[in-house]
Amino acid sequence: MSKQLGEPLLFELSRPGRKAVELPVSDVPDAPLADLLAAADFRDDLPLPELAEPDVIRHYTHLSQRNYSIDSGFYPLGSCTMKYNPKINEEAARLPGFARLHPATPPRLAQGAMRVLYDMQHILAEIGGMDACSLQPAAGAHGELLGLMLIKAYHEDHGNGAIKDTILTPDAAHGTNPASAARCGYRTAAVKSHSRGRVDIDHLRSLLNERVAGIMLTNPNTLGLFEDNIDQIAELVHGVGGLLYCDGANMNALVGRARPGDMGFDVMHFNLHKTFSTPHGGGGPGSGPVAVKKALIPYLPSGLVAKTADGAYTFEKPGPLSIGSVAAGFGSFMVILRAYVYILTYGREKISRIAENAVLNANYLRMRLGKDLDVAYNELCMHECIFTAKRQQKAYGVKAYDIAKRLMDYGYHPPTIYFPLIVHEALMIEPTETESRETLDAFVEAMQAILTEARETPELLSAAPVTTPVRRLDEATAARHPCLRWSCDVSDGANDA
Amino acid sequence: MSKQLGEPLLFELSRPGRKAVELPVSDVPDAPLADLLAAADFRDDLPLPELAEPDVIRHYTHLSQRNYSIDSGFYPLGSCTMKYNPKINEEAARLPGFARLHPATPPRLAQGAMRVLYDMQHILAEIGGMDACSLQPAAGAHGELLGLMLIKAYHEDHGNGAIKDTILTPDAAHGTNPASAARCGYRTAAVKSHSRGRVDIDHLRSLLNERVAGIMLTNPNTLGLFEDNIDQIAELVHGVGGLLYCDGANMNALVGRARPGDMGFDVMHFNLHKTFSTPHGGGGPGSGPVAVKKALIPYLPSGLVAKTADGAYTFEKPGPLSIGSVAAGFGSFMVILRAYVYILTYGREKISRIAENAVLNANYLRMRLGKDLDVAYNELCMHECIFTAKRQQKAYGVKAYDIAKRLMDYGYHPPTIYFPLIVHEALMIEPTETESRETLDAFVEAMQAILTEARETPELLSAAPVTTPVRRLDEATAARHPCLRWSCDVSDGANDA
Amino acid sequence: MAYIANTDADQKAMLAEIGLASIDDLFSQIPEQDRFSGQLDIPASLDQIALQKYIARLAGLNADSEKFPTFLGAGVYDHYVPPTVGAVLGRSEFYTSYTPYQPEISQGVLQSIYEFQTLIGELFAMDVANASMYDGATGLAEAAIMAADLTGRKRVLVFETVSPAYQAVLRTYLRHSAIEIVVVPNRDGAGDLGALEELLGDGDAAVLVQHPNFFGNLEAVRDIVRLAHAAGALVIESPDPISLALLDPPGAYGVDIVAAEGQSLGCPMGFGGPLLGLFACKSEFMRRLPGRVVGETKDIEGKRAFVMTLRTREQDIRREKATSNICTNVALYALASAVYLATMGKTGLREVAELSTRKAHYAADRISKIPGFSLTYPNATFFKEFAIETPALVDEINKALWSEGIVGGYALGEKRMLVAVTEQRTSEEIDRFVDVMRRTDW
Amino acid sequence: MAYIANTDADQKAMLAEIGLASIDDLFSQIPEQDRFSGQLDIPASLDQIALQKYIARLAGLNADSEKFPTFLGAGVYDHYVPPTVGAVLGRSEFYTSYTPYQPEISQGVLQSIYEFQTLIGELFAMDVANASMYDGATGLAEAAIMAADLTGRKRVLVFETVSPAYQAVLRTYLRHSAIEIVVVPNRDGAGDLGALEELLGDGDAAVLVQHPNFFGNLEAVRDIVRLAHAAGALVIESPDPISLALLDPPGAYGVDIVAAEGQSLGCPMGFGGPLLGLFACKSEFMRRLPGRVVGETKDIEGKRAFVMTLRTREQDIRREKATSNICTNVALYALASAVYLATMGKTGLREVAELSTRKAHYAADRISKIPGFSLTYPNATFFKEFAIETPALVDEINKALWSEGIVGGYALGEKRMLVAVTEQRTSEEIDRFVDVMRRTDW
Ligand SMILES: Cc1ncc(COP(=O)(O)O)c(C=O)c1O
Ligand SMILES: Cc1ncc(COP(=O)(O)O)c(C=O)c1O
Repeated sequence: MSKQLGEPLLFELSRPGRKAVELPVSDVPDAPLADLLAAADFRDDLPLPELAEPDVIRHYTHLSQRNYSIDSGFYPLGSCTMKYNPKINEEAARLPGFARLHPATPPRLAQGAMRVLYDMQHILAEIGGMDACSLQPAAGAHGELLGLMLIKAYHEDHGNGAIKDTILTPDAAHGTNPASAARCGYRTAAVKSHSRGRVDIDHLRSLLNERVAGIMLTNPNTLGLFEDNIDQIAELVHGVGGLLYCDGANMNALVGRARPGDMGFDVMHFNLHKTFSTPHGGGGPGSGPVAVKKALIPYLPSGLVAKTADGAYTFEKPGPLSIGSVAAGFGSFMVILRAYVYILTYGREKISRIAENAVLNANYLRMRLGKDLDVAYNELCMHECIFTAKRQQKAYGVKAYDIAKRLMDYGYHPPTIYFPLIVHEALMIEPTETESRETLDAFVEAMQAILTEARETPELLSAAPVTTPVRRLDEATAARHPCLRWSCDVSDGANDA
Repeated sequence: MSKQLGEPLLFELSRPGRKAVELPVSDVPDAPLADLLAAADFRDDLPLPELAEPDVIRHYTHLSQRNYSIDSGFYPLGSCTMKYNPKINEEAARLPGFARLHPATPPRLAQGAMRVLYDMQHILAEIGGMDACSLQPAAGAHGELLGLMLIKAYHEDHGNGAIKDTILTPDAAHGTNPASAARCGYRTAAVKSHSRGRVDIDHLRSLLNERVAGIMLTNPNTLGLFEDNIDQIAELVHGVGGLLYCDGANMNALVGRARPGDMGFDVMHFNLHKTFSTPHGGGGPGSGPVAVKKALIPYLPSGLVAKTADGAYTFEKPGPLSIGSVAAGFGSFMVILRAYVYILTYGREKISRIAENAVLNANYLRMRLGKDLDVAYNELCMHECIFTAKRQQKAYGVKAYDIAKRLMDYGYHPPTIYFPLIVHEALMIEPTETESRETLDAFVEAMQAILTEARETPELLSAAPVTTPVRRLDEATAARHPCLRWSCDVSDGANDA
Repeated sequence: MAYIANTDADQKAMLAEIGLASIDDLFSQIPEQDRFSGQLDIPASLDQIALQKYIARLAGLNADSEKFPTFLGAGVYDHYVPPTVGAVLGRSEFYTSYTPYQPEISQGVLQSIYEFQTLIGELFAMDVANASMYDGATGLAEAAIMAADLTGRKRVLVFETVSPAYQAVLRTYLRHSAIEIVVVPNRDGAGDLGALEELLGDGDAAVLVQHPNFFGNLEAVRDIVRLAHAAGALVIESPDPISLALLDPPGAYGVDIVAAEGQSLGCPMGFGGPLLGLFACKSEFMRRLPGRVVGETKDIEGKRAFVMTLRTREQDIRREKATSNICTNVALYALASAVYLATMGKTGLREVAELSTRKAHYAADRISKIPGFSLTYPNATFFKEFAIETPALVDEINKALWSEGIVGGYALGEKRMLVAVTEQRTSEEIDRFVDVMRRTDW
Repeated sequence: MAYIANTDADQKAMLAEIGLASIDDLFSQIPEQDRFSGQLDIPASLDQIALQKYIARLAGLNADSEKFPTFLGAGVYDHYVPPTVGAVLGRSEFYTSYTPYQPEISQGVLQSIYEFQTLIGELFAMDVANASMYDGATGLAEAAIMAADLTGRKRVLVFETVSPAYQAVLRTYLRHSAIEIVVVPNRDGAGDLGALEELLGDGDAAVLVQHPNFFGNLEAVRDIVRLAHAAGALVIESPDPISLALLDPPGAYGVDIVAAEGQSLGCPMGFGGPLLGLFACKSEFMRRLPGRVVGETKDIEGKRAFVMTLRTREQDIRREKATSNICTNVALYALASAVYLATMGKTGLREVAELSTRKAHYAADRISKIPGFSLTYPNATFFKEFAIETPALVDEINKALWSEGIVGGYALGEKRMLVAVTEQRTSEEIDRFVDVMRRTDW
C-alpha cells in the first residue's frame, strides 16, 4: 500500500523446489512413462517458475494493486462502454453447473445451459429488431467477420459473389471494421463524414455501384451521433444490391429505444462486454453475437439452439448454405450467461432505462464540460461525446495526450484519445448510465482544474502523471527493440542495427 | 490508485431515492401493515444511507485499498500468528451446503456439517493431547472463559468451590488471561518471570496455597520461550489441588511436536484463527475450542457431537454437571470448517512441518536481526522472538513505536509492540511458517536500514510514516472527546469540560 | 508444501545460520519427556483434488436453503444476502488483515467499523455502538453484567419469552458474576407485565427483554421501560434488527442497552456460527462498553482518520479490571452487516421487513385454518415468526415436509412448532408447506 | 435501479442543465420512424431473489463435472483448477479493467500478460508469444493466413487427424483469404507421412498438425517438420499444453508457429466458452503476429515497466492492412493460465501430465480387455485420450453410464468413442466407468 516499488516477475520470485499445489499420487498401476508414451520424445527441462501458494497470491495481489478498474473509479473510455459489472452476474458464473460443464455434454444433460443460449438468441434478435441470432463470435471484431461472411455468402448465393467485392466504411469507423472487411477478402472504401459528423450522402452516392457488397455503419456512430439519414442510406445501399451491417458497439445508446433492424440494417453484432455489462477482464474475453434479418438466416454458422415440440433444447444441424463455423464452440457461454442475468434484471419493463440514462449522462457531461473544452460536434449527442483539445494544443502546446495523463493524477482513468481519427486532439468520453451525477460533477471539476493548469502551468501536464506506479514510458524503444518476454535475448533482427 | 484523498463516509455518499437492490414485490394478499402488526409502534424514519450498487462497491473497494493485509505482505505481529490463509479454505466456506445451512436443521439432514464438528472435536483433542473438546467458544478469550468455568465447576463439584478463588497468571501473560479470570469471578495473582523469561518457580511457590484454583500459562509463553519447568510447575500446582490451563494461542510452535496434555495441562483452548490459518477478518470472527482431560469432561457445555452405533452424527444431551452453554450456537462453524480443510491438507504425516518451519523462521530472524537489534532473551526461541529497542531509545531517543511506524514506509506491517509488558520497548516478531526466507531477508534489510536511520537521521523515524494513506493520528483527542459515529453530537459529558 | 516456502535447501541454510544441525534441535528447549515424537491420530493428508471432492461431498449431505426452502428461525434467519456482501468480504485486504492496531495502514477496516457503529446506532436509535460482540446471546450476558456494574445492583429480571438459548448463556455467564436471575413469566406469548411490576425492586439492575420475542411476538416495550426505570433498573433489549425497519427503535422509548443478534443482516447462516453480536448503549454508559470501539480523529496533517479508542476499557490495557475479556470480535461480519445495510438502504430494508411480515402472516393465516392446527398465541402480535399447535408430532410433520423437499419449522415442543418466514419464501413455497400440513390425516 | 444511480430528481436537474424537457427529448436526433416505442418481446424483469433462484435452478439442470465424473475431452478438458486461479481472477482490479491502453495505471494487467507471454514461450520453447487469441481454432486459422502471407504461397496442408472443429473453422476462415486447404489423410490414428511427402510442393505455405492429435495420438512431428521445411513450407502445430510438461516442445524441433487451445491451463470448461487461444512463433515472424503483445520498457525515471507494443500491426492503427482484425482478446483467461502455471510450477504440471497419462492408459487397458470393445488405433501412442470401438451405439452406452452418474465419452461415430482421462478421475471412477461398459450384454 505504501511502497511504490516495482513488483518482481514471477520468474525472479522462483526458487527451486517450491510448490504451490498438492496433487494426488497415482492410484493406478505404475508403469514407466517411457512405456506408456512409447514413441515420444521427452523434454529435459520444464522451465516453469516454482513458488509456494502465498508467493503466488501476493504476487498477483501486488499486480492488482497496480491496476485501475471500474471498481476503483470512473473509467470514461469512449466507445468501450465501461459500465459497472454487477456482482450477481459473477455469482451466476461461479456456479459449477455452468463453470464445470463440458461443451460436449449431451444436450439432454445440459438443458439449463441450452436454455440460456436459446433465450439469448431470441432476446438479442428482438433487441436488435432482427430475426435470428448466432452467439458464436468471441468478440466484436469476430462478429464483424462473421457478419461480413454472411453478407458474402448471401451475395454468392444470389450469384453476385464475383461482382460484389467492396465494403464501405465511414472514415470515422473503428479500425476493426476495415480490418474485418479485409479479413473477409473485401476491398474497402472510406465514406467521408460531413460537417455535422454523419455520413456524407453525396460522397456515399459517388461510391455506390454494383461492386458494393455492403456498408458497415456504427450507429450511433463513433462521434456519438445518430446517423439521422439512416433511412436514406439504407435505401441507397439496398438500391445497388448492397447490405447494411451495423457495428453494434454503441448499442448502449439505443437499447429499448431504437433497433437497427427497424432502420434497414440487415445484420449486426452486439458487444455483450460493452452493452450488456460483462466484465472486460483487462482485454477480454468478450462475446460478439451476430443478429440477422430473415434473408441471411440460411447462412448462419453452426451452434444454433432450437426448441423441440416437447420443449427440449437441441442444437440445430446447420443447413447446406451455412458458412460453417467461426469458432470451436458455440460461443462465449460464460459471458453470454452474465449478459442473460443482466438482461433479466432489467427485463422488458426497464431495459430502456439503460439507454436513457447513458444518453442523459453523456449530454450532461457535454453541457457541463463543454463550457471549458470544445465539443467536436456540438449538438445533442447520444451515449458519448467527443471533445477536442485543438484550441489548447494551439494556445499552450497541451495535447489531448497530456490532459489524459494528467487525469490519472486526479484519480481518473482517461477517456479514449485520438479516436475517431477524423477529430483532431480528440477526447472521447463515454460515461455510461451507471455513473452518478456526483461522479460526473467531480470529473468535470477535475477537468476544469486541469484546463486551468493547461493555461497557467502547462508543465504539470507534460510531466504527468507523477502519482502513478510508473510514469510515462519509453514506448518508442519498446517497439524498436521489442522485449516480449523475460530474459529476452530474442529480437527480430531488422531493427537491431 | 493514485489518489491519496480520503474516502467519504457511506452517509456522505448517500442521495435520496437511490437503490442498490431489486427486491421482489409481494406475492401474497395485501393487507395494511398496521393490521398485521396491530399493537406495534411504527418508526417514522429509517435513517439508512441510499446508494446504487456501483457506489457501494466502489466505496468498499476504496476502503480495501486503504488496508494492509497478509495477501499484501509480511505481517509479523507477534502473538497473532498472521500466517497465510489458504484459498481452498475460502472455497469450502463458500459452498451453499455449509454457508446456507440453518443450525436447527435436523441432524439427519446435516450429516456433512455434523461430521466436520465431530472430526474436529477429535482432531483438536488429539493435537492437544487431551481427551475431549468443545467447539463452542467464539474466540480465544471466550475459550479462556469457558476453560475457567470448567475449572470452577470441577472445584465446586469436588467441594472446593468456596476455597479456591484465585487464578495465577504470569506477569508476561496476555491481557485476556487475567480479564477472563476476573470475568469468571476469580481473583488473580501475577507470577513473576525470572531472568530467563520463564515462570519464577520460587515466586510461584510463594503464591501457591489451597486458594489457588489454577494457573493459566501460555506455552511457549508470550516471550516465545518454552516453559521448560513445566513438569515441575504442573506438579506444584496439582500439589495444591489447582489445575493447569494452557492458553493455546502459541500452539503454532508445537503442533505435532509437543502436546499440552502431555505436559500436565488439564484444559486448554486453541485459536483456530491463529494456529489453523483461518482468516482474522480485520478482527474476527475467530474460534476458540477448548480441550480437556477426562476429569473435566462432565462439565463441558452443550453442543458436543457424538456418533451413534449406526454411524450417524447427533448432538449429545449435556449431562447434569454441564456448565450450560457459553454461546447461542455450537461454535464458529464456518471457521471450524476452514481449519478442518487446513488440517486435512497437512494430515498426520505433515502437520508437524507447521511448527518446524515456524520455529525455524523465528530463529533465523533472531539470528539475523539479532546482530543489530537486541534480543530480549537471547537463546533459542520458539515461534516468535522478542526484541527490545531499549538501547536505541537511550542512545537516539528512538522508540519501538517509531521503528514500527517507520516500517510502514518500507512496506511492512509492524510487529507487535510494547507486549509483553515486562520487556521494555518490546518488538515482538512472529514470522510464521508461511513466510519465505527471501521475505525474512528483505525484512531484515529493511530493519537494518531503519536502525541506521535511527542512528543517523532519527527524525525520519519520529516523522514516520509518510507514505501511508494517513499519518500519525491524534489518538489522545480521540479518547478524550470520543466521536464514535458520523455526525456525532454524542459524548459522555465527563470529558467535555 | 503448498503453504510453506522453505525447501530442504532453505532449511539447511537457515539451520546453518542459526548454528543448529537439525530441525529436531530447534525443539531442544522442550524437555525430552514433553516432546511428542509419534504420529498424531488424526486423518491422513489429502491432496487438493481429493480434498475438494470430499468437502463438496460433505456439503452435499446438508439440506441447505439454496436447495430446500426452510421455515426455521429461532434466532437465525434465511434472509437474502445481496451479492455485494460476498464481493466485499472476498477482498483479501479485509479478510486477511488483523485487528487494526496500526491505524495508518488500517483505515479501510477502521472506517468500515466506524460506519458500522453509525449504522447500528441509527438502526437502534442509540447513541453509541461498539465494534461487535461474539453473538446476541453473549452480548446480552455482557449487557447484564454491565448493568449490574453501572447500578451496583445484583439481580436482573429476564422474560421467559427471551430465547431459551440466550437464557442459557445468561445463566452460565451470570453465575460467575454472582448476579441473580429472576424469570418473568410468559403470558399469552409475551412478558407478563403484572408479574414484572410485582417482581421489580430496588435491587434490580436491569430488565432483559427480547422484542419481537422468541415466539416472534411483540412485547409491550414502552410499558416495560416505564416500569423498569421507575424501579431504577436499566432496560436491556434484544431486538430483531430487521424488525426495526418498521418498528419504533429502542432508543425512541428509552432503552438503555441494546444487545442483539445481527446474523440477519447479510451474514451466512453457516450452521449457526459465527454469529454477530450487535451492542449499543446510551452515551452516558460509553466508558463502560465492553469490546472495541472506533472513533474519529485527525492525523498530524489534519486529515480525517479513524482509530480504535477508549482503549483503557480493554483487557490488553486494563487486564483484570477490563470491562470485558473480549479481544477478537466479529469484525468481518460487522463489515458484512454494514455492506448489507448500505446495499439495502432505507427502502430495501423496509421492503425486507414488510415482505417478511406479509408472508409470515399469510402463512399463519393459512395454517390456522387447517383443522387440527392453531396459533399458539392467537392474541399476540407477531412479526415474521409465530408458534403453532400441531395435531401430530412436530418431528413427524417435519419428516413429511422433508419428503417434499422442505425444511420445516423449529420444534418448540412435541406438538408445538415455531415457523419463520422471510422475504425469500415465495407464496408458492408457503403454499406447498401448508399443503403438506393439510394433506395428511395426522 | 440497482445499477443506475440517477434518481428522478437527478434526471430532472440534469435535463434542465441540458435544456431539455423530457427523457424522450434526448432521442430527438433519431428520426421518428426509427424510434422504438413499444415494449420489447423479451422476458419480464426478475427481482434478485427470483433471479438467483432461477439461475441456480438452470445450473442444477446441467450435468457438471463437480457432480458427475466426466470422460469427455475432444479439445476441452476437466483438469483441476487450483483455488489460486479463482482468487486472482476474482480481484476486480483485473476483471473490471479494460485493455491496458494507459500503461501508467495498467501495470498489473500488462505485467501479467508479459509474464503470460514468457510462460507460454517457455512451455512451447518458442521465441515469442502474443497476449492471446479467441481460441485454438481461430488461432490456427490466423496462423495459416500468417504463413501464407509470410511465404507468399496460397495452399496449406492439414492433417485429417486435426480436430474436426478446428478444420471447420479453418475452412470457413481460409475461404475468404483465398487459401486452398488440402487434407492429409489419417493412417492408423496419425497423419500419413507418405501422403504428406507426396502432396507437399512449392506452393505450400504450411503444414498444420495437432499433437497429440484429435484422437489423443502422438504425431511424428520431427519428420513432419523435416518434410515441410524441405518443401519451404512452415509448420504450424497445435499442441495440448499439458502434454508439454512431458513431451519435447515444438520449439525444440523447429516448429514455426504454435497455435494451441489453452483452456486446460486453469480455465473453466464453461460449456465451451470462452476458450483461450495460445499463439507463439519464431522471433523472425514477430512483426507479422496477429493480436496484442506486451513488451518491457522503462519509464522516464528508469523504472522497469510494461506496455503494449508493435502496435502498428494492429487494426486500430493499420486498419485494413492490419495483421488481423482481432481487438478484444481473452486477457482474463490468459491471466488464469498464468496463475495456473505459476501455481502448478515445474513439478506440478509434470504431475498433472503424468497422472493423466497413467490414468488414461489404465482406462484404455481395462476397456480394451472387455469383450466387444477395442482400441481404434492399437498401434498409436496416445497421451490422455484414446478412441475405442464399441459393440453398441455410443449413445446407448452413454445413457447407461449416465444412469450411474457418469458422463461418458465423446461420440466419434455411431460405435466409436473418444475417451479422455485427466488427473481428476480417480481409479474408482475409472473402474465404475469400465464396469458399466462391461456389465451389459450390449
Ligand atoms: C466501435 C467499435 N467497433 C468494434 C469494436 C471491436 O470490438 P471487440 O473489441 O469486441 O472486438 C469496438 C471495441 O473496441 C468498437 O468500439
Ligand atoms: C497469547 C494470547 N492469548 C489470548 C489471546 C486472545 O485470543 P482472542 O483474540 O481470539 O480472543 C491472544 C490473541 O490476541 C493471544 O495472543
